[in-house]
Amino acid sequence: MSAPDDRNRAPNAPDAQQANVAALYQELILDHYRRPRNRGKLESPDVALRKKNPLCGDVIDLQVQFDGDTVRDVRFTGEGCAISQAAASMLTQRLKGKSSADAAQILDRFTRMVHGEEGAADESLGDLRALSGVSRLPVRHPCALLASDALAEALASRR
Amino acid sequence: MSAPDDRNRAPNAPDAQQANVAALYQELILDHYRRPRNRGKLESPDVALRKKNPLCGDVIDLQVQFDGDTVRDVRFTGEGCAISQAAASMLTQRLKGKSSADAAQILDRFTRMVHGEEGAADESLGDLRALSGVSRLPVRHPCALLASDALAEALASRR
Amino acid sequence: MMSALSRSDFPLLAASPRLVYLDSAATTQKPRAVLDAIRDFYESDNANPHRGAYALSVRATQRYHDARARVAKFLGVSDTDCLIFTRGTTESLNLVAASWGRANVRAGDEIVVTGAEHHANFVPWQQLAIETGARFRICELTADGAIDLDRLRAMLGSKTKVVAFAHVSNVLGTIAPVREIVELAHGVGAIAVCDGAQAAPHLTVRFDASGVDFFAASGHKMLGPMGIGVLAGRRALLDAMPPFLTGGDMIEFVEDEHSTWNRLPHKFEAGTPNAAGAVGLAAAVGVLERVGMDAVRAHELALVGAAYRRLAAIDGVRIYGPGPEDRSGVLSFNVGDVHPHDLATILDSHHVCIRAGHHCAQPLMRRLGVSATARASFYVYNDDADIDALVNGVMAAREMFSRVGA
Amino acid sequence: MMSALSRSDFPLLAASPRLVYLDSAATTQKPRAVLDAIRDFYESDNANPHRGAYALSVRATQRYHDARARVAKFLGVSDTDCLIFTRGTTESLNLVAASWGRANVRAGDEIVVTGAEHHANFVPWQQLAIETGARFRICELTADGAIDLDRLRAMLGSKTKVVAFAHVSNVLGTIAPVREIVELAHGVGAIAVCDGAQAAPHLTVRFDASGVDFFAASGHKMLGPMGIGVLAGRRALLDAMPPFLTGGDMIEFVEDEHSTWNRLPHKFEAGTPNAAGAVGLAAAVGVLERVGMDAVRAHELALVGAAYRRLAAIDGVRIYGPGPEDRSGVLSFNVGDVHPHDLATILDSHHVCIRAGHHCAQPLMRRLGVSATARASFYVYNDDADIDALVNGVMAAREMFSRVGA
Ligand SMILES: Cc1ncc(COP(=O)(O)O)c(C=O)c1O
Ligand SMILES: Cc1ncc(COP(=O)(O)O)c(C=O)c1O
Repeated sequence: MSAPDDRNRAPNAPDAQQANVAALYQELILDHYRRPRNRGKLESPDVALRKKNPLCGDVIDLQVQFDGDTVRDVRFTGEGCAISQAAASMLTQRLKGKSSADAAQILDRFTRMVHGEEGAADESLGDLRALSGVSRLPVRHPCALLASDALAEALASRR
Repeated sequence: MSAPDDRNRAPNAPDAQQANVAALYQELILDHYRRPRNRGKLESPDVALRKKNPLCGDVIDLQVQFDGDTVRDVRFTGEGCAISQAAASMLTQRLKGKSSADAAQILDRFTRMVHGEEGAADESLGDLRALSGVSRLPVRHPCALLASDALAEALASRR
Repeated sequence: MMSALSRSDFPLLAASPRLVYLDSAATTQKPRAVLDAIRDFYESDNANPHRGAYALSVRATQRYHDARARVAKFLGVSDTDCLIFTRGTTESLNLVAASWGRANVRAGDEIVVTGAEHHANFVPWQQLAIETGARFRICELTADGAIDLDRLRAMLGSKTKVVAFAHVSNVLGTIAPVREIVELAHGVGAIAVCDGAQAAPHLTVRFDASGVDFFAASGHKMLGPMGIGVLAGRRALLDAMPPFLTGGDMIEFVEDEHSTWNRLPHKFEAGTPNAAGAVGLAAAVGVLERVGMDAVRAHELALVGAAYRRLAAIDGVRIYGPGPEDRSGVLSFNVGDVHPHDLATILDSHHVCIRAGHHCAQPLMRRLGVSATARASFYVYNDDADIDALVNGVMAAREMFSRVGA
Repeated sequence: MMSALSRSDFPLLAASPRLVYLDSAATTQKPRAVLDAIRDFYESDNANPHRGAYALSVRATQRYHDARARVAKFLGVSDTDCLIFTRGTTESLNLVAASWGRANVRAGDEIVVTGAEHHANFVPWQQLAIETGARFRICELTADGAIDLDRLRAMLGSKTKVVAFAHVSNVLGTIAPVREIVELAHGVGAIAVCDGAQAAPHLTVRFDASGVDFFAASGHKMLGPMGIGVLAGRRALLDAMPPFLTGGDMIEFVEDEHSTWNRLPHKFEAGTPNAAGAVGLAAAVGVLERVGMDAVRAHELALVGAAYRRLAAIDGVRIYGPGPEDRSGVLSFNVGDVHPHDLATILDSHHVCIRAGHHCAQPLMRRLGVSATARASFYVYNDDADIDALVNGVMAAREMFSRVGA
């Protein structure tokens, strides 16, 4: 089919946003989307909560078990896009075994990274840095932050 | 006081609309406004009705007495602007003693004159032609037509 | 397939030649003629209509009045007073549910909607049922998402007071058999309420002939400005209904203890009207009339047909709803396990604007068994190049996601 | 007294140098900056806010959001989510009467309004009272048309649920003692509802500090476009209220049998928002901020003072309401037995636009003992030359009518 009007079509070379998006949907993130870690339910969680994003219909059911002040185990179920699922998978992985304080700090850094704050993404975030490209996609921030907000709420409810 | 900006103010010579309005508010009409004819109530009317113009709050209470097919007497009360009052006064005057058919024809001619129809204003309208300038003031048509509509309704109710 | 109207008539599209706008079911781009009409109203005739005693206000009133006449004619409404200006479809349908509904629906009555309704034609009826104690019934769809007339016939009875349905589904593009639905509704003494938000922009609408009792549409989905829409209704119903909003312009007399109402259409237009919006909508109608609604429809059919065939040919693509011959210019689909939000993000990076989500139709999503779909919708300014870009973007997304096996 | 803003900033006024526009209380003329902002939205960022998954829609959402923040700041609303966009004052007040009212007012309760209210702040409460069986009470005014605080205090009691009043009267220009009324209302546990249609354009409004529970205003009366307005409310009240209109955007989840609602402000903004209107209103607010509301007020005080003195000096002129120091830029008056409609027609032929009639305040007209008044209202673009023209026109009308003795 032809483009019969005078439109100056996109050249084949990807522009900056296209490159950013391609970098975001990298193998690591798609792997977490396809094979989410910590998916499921705990037998006897200390905290269980549900968080929703009405805008896109995403839902996360989160369960956390503590060992004193330490996050012993954490599981999630729910449905959503690659970004929200990968974030949930990677975050739960990262937080297991951490003290509440350390976990809260990681969540805070992650949130700031998603919001595009310069220098927020340090080593403590580990693989989660793969999600830094989301910062340039404001409409996807809620996807990236759904699990993180739920985890922060779970931690806060223990204090 | 001064006009300190660059506005090109109206010259003192009146323009067409100003002349039209001045011609409308002539002595004949003001006289009917100040000394309305047929103002009041009839003892035993054949038809009595109220008509309102919600836009400006004008109200007319109209009473008609017939003698066979002839409009024997007609009275009105109500409040309104010079145009509506003068129209009521002049119309009631004009219709008294006319047959229903002749009266209806006068009302029809009057309505068409108000709506600006070329040639509608013939001799049968008599003094009512003083109101022809209203045609160029669309917002005042309802004022001019309030009494006329009420009279037409009264005539129709007899048929 | 060239565009029915040149992109150069649409300042936003002209300024962004690479932009592929495929979200017209959400809102359309605006032709220059509409923007000029709005501006011209404010620059030449701006005053509060109905209220003034001066020439400027008379002009404003006249333009508002002319806009009503023009839109009424476009929608096949011969009794112009029965064309009420609202903010949009949502307000129009709420008006009917609140004013007609509260006055006519009682406990034990039944309200019927379809499983494909937009929230705007679902939630007001659901809430009316909760409020009145009426039964809220949902007519399930056929396998390909059409209104199931047999099922509908079986559901209707003497308790049915309302049948509310979308003329065109904003998700599936399905076109409802309006006459048949109206006949069924009227056959049991119910009114038929038609959500025309996706019909007025895309099909020839003849309100009088259709027999529907109420018809709602939004200006912003038919080349017009935001903040203006219409409700057409039958005079006998509108006359008998209590007002919806009260205040200035809609009253006749306000006594201390009670009030009386102005005649139609004013009874349902409380407060200062959006005259500039109405003038803008009338200009939009003028643009559509110049193209001709038959040409608009033919153009969309060609586009949706081509897009359907090319997308359906891609491995893993699932398209929801009827075949391309029977639908309006809307395509909802999914691509393998690529989530619609991810798909939209990837397409956006290719300058292709589609919508992803539940499309304000969560009940329909449940019935389709998905939480979301991707949706591309076409209009007068789209052409084959837009379909090329859509297809290329979908292929790119598929490829991106296929790097990791499921 | 030069105009506070040059007529050249207003395309309609610039195009008609002879036009004397004195009907700003009905609707204001629009500065170029506002028309440009609306056009710019449609030409650069037009999409359906909240719904898109692409950059264009993100920009539309951002502009709508920024407009809300800007208007909230202008009105002294620190909790931006509590600033709801509506079509205008009439819809805002109907929203409160319907949503808060139906949920909180019961038979035997009392609703108090003043004798000076616009129909938009009178009829919705009157109808709510009729619907619920509450008692509708009208607080009579002082001799010069002000709110009578003593009488109000005496009327209020434990049954009072609402005190609704205009911050500024659209007929008399009277400025209400907001703090005192709020204290009296809160003192008996009632809410205070403020009709700010004539306040927001002319005075500095600080919603948070004022203590009022709800505040309503219209964009078109404050240099903004038609079809957009605001309702500011207290979060605790808004959170507890049921929605007003239902449909898209305002829901959280729509199940078959029931629904849950989105958070503020979305809960009260069903359907596609008038984003372009909001952007236009934000631009209007920007213009007013650049002039400064203190300067706007000072300018109007000077104009209304001069007009008052010069009209009062004409034999047979009667001005209604308070003295010129205590009023906003509105003057209602009558000239001997010249009917206001005739006066307006004669002034119009002198290119002077005033309003004549009941000004959507029939209850007040009854209390003034007239069926109609003439009303001149001033704004930022008016100057002394406008007052000259008004005074000359009034003299001409008086002369015309004096040719025939009463
Ligand atoms: C005091 C007052 N309240 C309410 C309104 C109604 O405003 P709108 O017509 O913009 O809804 C007006 C203006 O007409 C007014 O002056
Ligand atoms: C079928 C349908 N009905 C109703 C609506 C609501 O229209 P609006 O948001 O303009 O009120 C829409 C669009 O969002 C729609 O597509």
